[in-house]
Amino acid sequence: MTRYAMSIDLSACVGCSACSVACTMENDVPVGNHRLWIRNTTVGTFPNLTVEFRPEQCLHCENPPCVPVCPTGCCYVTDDGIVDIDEHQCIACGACIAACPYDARSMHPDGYVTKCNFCRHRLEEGKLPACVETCPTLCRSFGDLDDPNSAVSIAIREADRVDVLRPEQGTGPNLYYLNAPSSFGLTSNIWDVKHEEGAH
Amino acid sequence: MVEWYGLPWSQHFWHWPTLFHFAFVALAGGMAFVTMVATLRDHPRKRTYALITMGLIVLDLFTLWVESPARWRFTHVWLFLAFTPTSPIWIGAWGLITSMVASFFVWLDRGPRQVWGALLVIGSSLALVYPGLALSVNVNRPIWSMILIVLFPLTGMVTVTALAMLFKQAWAKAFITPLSLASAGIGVLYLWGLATGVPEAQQGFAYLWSHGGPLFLVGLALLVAPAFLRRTPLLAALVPFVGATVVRSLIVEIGQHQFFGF
Amino acid sequence: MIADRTPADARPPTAQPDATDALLQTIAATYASPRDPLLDDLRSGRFAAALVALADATGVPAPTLPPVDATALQASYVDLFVSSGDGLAAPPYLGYAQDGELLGDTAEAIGRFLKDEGIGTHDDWTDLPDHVAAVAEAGVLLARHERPHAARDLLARWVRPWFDRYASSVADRDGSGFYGPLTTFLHATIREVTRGNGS
Amino acid sequence: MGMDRREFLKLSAASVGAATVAGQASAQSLLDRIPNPFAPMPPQWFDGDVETVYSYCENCFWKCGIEVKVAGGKVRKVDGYATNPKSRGMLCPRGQGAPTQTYDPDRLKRPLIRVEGTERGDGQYREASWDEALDYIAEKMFAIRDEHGPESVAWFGHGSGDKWFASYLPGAWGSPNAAKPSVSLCTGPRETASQYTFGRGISGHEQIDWSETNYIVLIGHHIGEDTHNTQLQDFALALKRGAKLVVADPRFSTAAAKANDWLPVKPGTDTALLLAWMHVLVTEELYDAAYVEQYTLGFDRLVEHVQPYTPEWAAEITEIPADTIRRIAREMAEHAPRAVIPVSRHVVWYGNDTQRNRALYLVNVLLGNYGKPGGYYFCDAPGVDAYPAPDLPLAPSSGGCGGSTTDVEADSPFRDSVDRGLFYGSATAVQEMIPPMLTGEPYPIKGLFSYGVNLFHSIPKVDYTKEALKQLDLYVAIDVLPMEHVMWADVILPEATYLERYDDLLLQSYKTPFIAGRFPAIEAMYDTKPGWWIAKELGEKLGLGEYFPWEDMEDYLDTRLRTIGSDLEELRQQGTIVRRGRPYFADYERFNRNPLGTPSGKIEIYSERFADAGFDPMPTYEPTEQPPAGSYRLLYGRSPVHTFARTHNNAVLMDQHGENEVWIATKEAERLGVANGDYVYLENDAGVREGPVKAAVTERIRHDCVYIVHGFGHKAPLMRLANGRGASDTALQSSYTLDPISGGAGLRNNFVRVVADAPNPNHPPIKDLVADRSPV
Repeated sequence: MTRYAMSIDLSACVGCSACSVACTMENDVPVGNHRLWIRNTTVGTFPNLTVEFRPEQCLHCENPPCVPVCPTGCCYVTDDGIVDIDEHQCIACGACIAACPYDARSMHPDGYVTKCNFCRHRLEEGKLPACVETCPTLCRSFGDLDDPNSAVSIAIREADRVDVLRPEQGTGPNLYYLNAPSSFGLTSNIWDVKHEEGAH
Repeated sequence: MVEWYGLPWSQHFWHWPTLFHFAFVALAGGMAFVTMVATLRDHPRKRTYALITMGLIVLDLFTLWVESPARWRFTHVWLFLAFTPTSPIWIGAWGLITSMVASFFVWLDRGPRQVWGALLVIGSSLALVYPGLALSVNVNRPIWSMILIVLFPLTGMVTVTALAMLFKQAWAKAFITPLSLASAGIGVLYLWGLATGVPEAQQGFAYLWSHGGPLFLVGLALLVAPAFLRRTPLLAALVPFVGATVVRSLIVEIGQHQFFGF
Repeated sequence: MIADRTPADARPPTAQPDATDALLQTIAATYASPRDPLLDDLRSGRFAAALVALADATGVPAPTLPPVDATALQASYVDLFVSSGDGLAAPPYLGYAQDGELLGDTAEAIGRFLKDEGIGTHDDWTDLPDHVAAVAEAGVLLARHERPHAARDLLARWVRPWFDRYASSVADRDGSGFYGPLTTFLHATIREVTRGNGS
Repeated sequence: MGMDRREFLKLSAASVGAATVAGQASAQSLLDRIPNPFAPMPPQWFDGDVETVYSYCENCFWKCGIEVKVAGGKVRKVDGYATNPKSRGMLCPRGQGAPTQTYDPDRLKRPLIRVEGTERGDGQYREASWDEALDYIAEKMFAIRDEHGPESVAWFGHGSGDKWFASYLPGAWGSPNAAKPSVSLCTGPRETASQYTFGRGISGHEQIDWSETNYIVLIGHHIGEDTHNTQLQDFALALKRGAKLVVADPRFSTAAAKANDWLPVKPGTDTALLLAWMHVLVTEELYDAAYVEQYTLGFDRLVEHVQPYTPEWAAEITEIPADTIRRIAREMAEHAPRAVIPVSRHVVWYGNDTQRNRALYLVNVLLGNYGKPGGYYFCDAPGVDAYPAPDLPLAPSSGGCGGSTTDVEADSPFRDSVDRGLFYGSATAVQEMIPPMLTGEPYPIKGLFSYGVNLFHSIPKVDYTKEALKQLDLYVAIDVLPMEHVMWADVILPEATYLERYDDLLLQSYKTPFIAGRFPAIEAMYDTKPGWWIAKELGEKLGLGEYFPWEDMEDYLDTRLRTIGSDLEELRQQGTIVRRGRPYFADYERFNRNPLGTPSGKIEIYSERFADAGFDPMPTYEPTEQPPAGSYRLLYGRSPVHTFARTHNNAVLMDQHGENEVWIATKEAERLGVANGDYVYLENDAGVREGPVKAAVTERIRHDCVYIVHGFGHKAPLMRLANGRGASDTALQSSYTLDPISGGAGLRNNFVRVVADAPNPNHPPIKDLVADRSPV
């Protein structure tokens, strides 16, 4: 059984957002929605500083909280582990957006929810997702977690430390952050002013 | 310092029309409950109650339709073609439709009354409980804690009882004060639960306090007030109605916030 | 210039021209770049007469046009619809008005609609196929060949949203005294004509 | 005019001439207008058939090879492709977002001529046909030539087509005043320093042997923020391999975040740091003696020259502890020759930049890495003959990212360029061609061609440039977007974007030199033409047709490719033809040839030519001007999603990074009462005020400087998305320090005050500006 997963080596990522723009162009994501975004957080004081360049997107969780809450059943998990939406059944009720601990789902202006689906159309052609293929620092690995020789399995095995976002939510994310630069793992989300509700 | 390229969808996903929906669904659920009791007890006014229930349900569904970005896609039909019992909104949709159908027959005054009563038991309980459930199921948003499953039905009943008092329904006067005080009590319990809960809950409490704490307390005060307003029934009805709506709206609006703290 | 269309079996155009045909004709003439054909119409007063005729047919008061000043007209046209240092007041593309992107779904839909109606664009036309003047002219041809319904449909579904979105910004930004009032007038006329089957 | 029109509306028919009636119509059913909840979603672009065309990207000078994916007659996606040595299948954010510009409604659409009687800068234009516009230009150019001579027309160019407008056409027309901002405002000093040290230039793409090096020292090099695709890939791979990284930068840049050592060096003192490293390498005999013996000249004089530059001396100046300086020098030596200090790209900082770059080269020479694995490799462009055409009357003189220029021959009938004599180097300096427009010294410039050069966002002293433009008889702008400077032109010629045109072969000097082709993916939209067509048509109108003998670009490219046994179709299928390079000394010594081009045939540590010209033969430290109290030095740099000032109307890229922020050190911000996210003004000592710009209060910068990303703050509301967002660093550069050797304009001697509580401009989110879609 295939179990797709992705890993991002934070020691190599420079937060340039080539992945984010490639995703937007590949999937016609409307301006204002993002399936993938970059959060560069600085920790420490001059001159002892650490910057964590961190791309964020849907983690295609092992037990995704967004799937059970969907009233029309249009959120589903494919047999190879991809959390996807059948947009033509979506009633834009926002239940899945509420349930996602990672803000990875957004409302398409045409009235349905849109999210990362690991570029399924590319996987079907045997290609890598757009973000993995274009990454100029080669920090992204993608593949089948059940296959020990897949790129992602190897990357996770060889990493010094492996972290996931909000582990306490119990969602079992399948996007693994490797070699987080700051000593205490992934920087907590510092809700800065830009993020005050509405200051989008 | 945090640099962003692109942004997560961390803006609020339910906008001001949702607050009207939460108010109307409370009334609709409450009214269905009243109709259920009236039907089982063969209360003389059961037909008018049924009519009002249907009216409120239609009003609520219309608000939902207006608020939905998919309003011109008419995809809401899929609500009734899917079987997803783990989805509070699905439960609510079926609850409201069941109440609607049952109320219709009660209004027609035909067919087995006990059956419509039973349907109304299911419909009204689902309709009453689903708003709270729809919020608390999101464990990632600490401000929507589990206790809302109790707080929202209770405040729902407060508003419908207040409405009944305004229309001079005899039975209403007796229930308004206990329901309001119960709601206020659960409200305090809710705040206390957040303030003393896990670190994330406390972070949620701080955020709730800084963005609407005082107003929340005013809401609770309004819910306690009926105990002292027995002599003025009009106020005894309006004050808890406003209090309940303020408390619910604050929780819905501010609760959409989540923290990535870990 | 205008397509030469003389197939033998062309049926004579509808006898009584209704407002849609005249309106589309005026739109096409207005938003084409102000070269000799438009300037001749203005100087000869034919344009003003057409406006009066339209006004009578729909009851919307016709605007008074300023004296004909070719350079002011051309400068204002470029500033509003071609290239402006201040950012285009009204990109003259029907697809853009609805999708917010060029050659988007709406532009493709217009293309399909016109192809189904047997209308294409001239090969020496050097702008996008969903330019407001080009689509309006297609509407004129539709109206003249027993397809007034299609012309009105085109006016309501595609031309009107462009005006809904941009009429006010053209009125604000226009410096020539020609495009602003004229666009406002045409917008009102369109609302009048399409009230029958408002989309 | 066969249209039969009814009498009642005798309009001259639709004067558009757009619509043709072809066949019969089918009724439009109403049914499909009611939304059907059961209908599947409309197909996406990748569901249909997708055609792929090879090209190379134009959204920066790196020119990565791309596969352009076209579906339904519209470009949907560009991706790198594996066989191209530049992209290797990957692209940066700007390359990915570039197609959005082709579909920008604000794009220039057709030739425009400024309305007679209006002032430059009013922005009043009327449409014109290509013939009319080119005739207008030719007529004015002949008038200028008759009155002031051909040299009186200046040609500025940047981008793939700058060969035509900043080299070929000026050479045919007879004007030495052709310049590219990529020389005197960017790479000039490093090229001149390299010419006078190694006798050859640095290639357009900094030939650093990343794959072999183990120790990297970056000085003011912003890898990761200036996403030069291949360089970023090599940098990431080197770090993954375990290479050590040291970054000297007043700001904790992205590269510094990846470094083992961050040296927060005081701005303007990098040369002192380099001299101290030379001191340690020489005095502790850590240098590569054999390499120095075999390849260099004048080392013994360097030994004596660097004696006073002790780490303690440098510590005073740079504020980097002496033992750190000593430790890093030793670590470099330990890893030599696979230790390298890469030269950076934009090097016009303080006016002493040629000497600083020579100092940087000399440290590399002492480590013995120049021409060796792990250091700098040698690379040349692949040789492809030019299209057979008569020799140009004047050799092109604008230079480019890659090399310096040849002098105007002594016996040439044309006068020297107006900036000849202002500095020692032979390249032309674009900013020195502005004064003659006003002063007429040494002779007046009366005509200007600006091809893809943002005059108000690259050349300092913007107000002075605006005054100069007003004196011209003819100013022609050839561009893609109605930038602010474009709307000052007399004639605006809209160029087709890179997805819609052929361009000349990309002959890329690289470790494996290669040839890449650009093939049009779609028809040119609107009434736009490719640069080569404009140059050829204008050439013919100017009577220079003999220099443009090719019929069209396909004939031109095919003829050139045949000289190396290939042809246009083969390149169209492959996209890139890769050659074998000769990267190291060993590759030359095998045929006992010497890659060094200095007169002595050696690496000139001591430069006789500099000594003769009165410059320091070996690099010295000249202190730079310090900001007055209460002012900060204005530093600038790159955003990974923007290129210069040209991507600021690109909706996708602006949605990623919509306005620049000024970095202010936390302590300074507290003193100024500025909180993170507040808006402030930046005011320089000439009184120019920029902003409001958002303040980013951060620990990532020294206390004596502030930093903003270049390219924002577009003034007169340029384009809907770009207008008024952020602050422009160029506008704040009211002065520059001319480098007497290379002609580079040092831009980092400008100081600004931070004025708190500016009003919040509340910029609407990009998505609202793009289309006011119905509110969610």
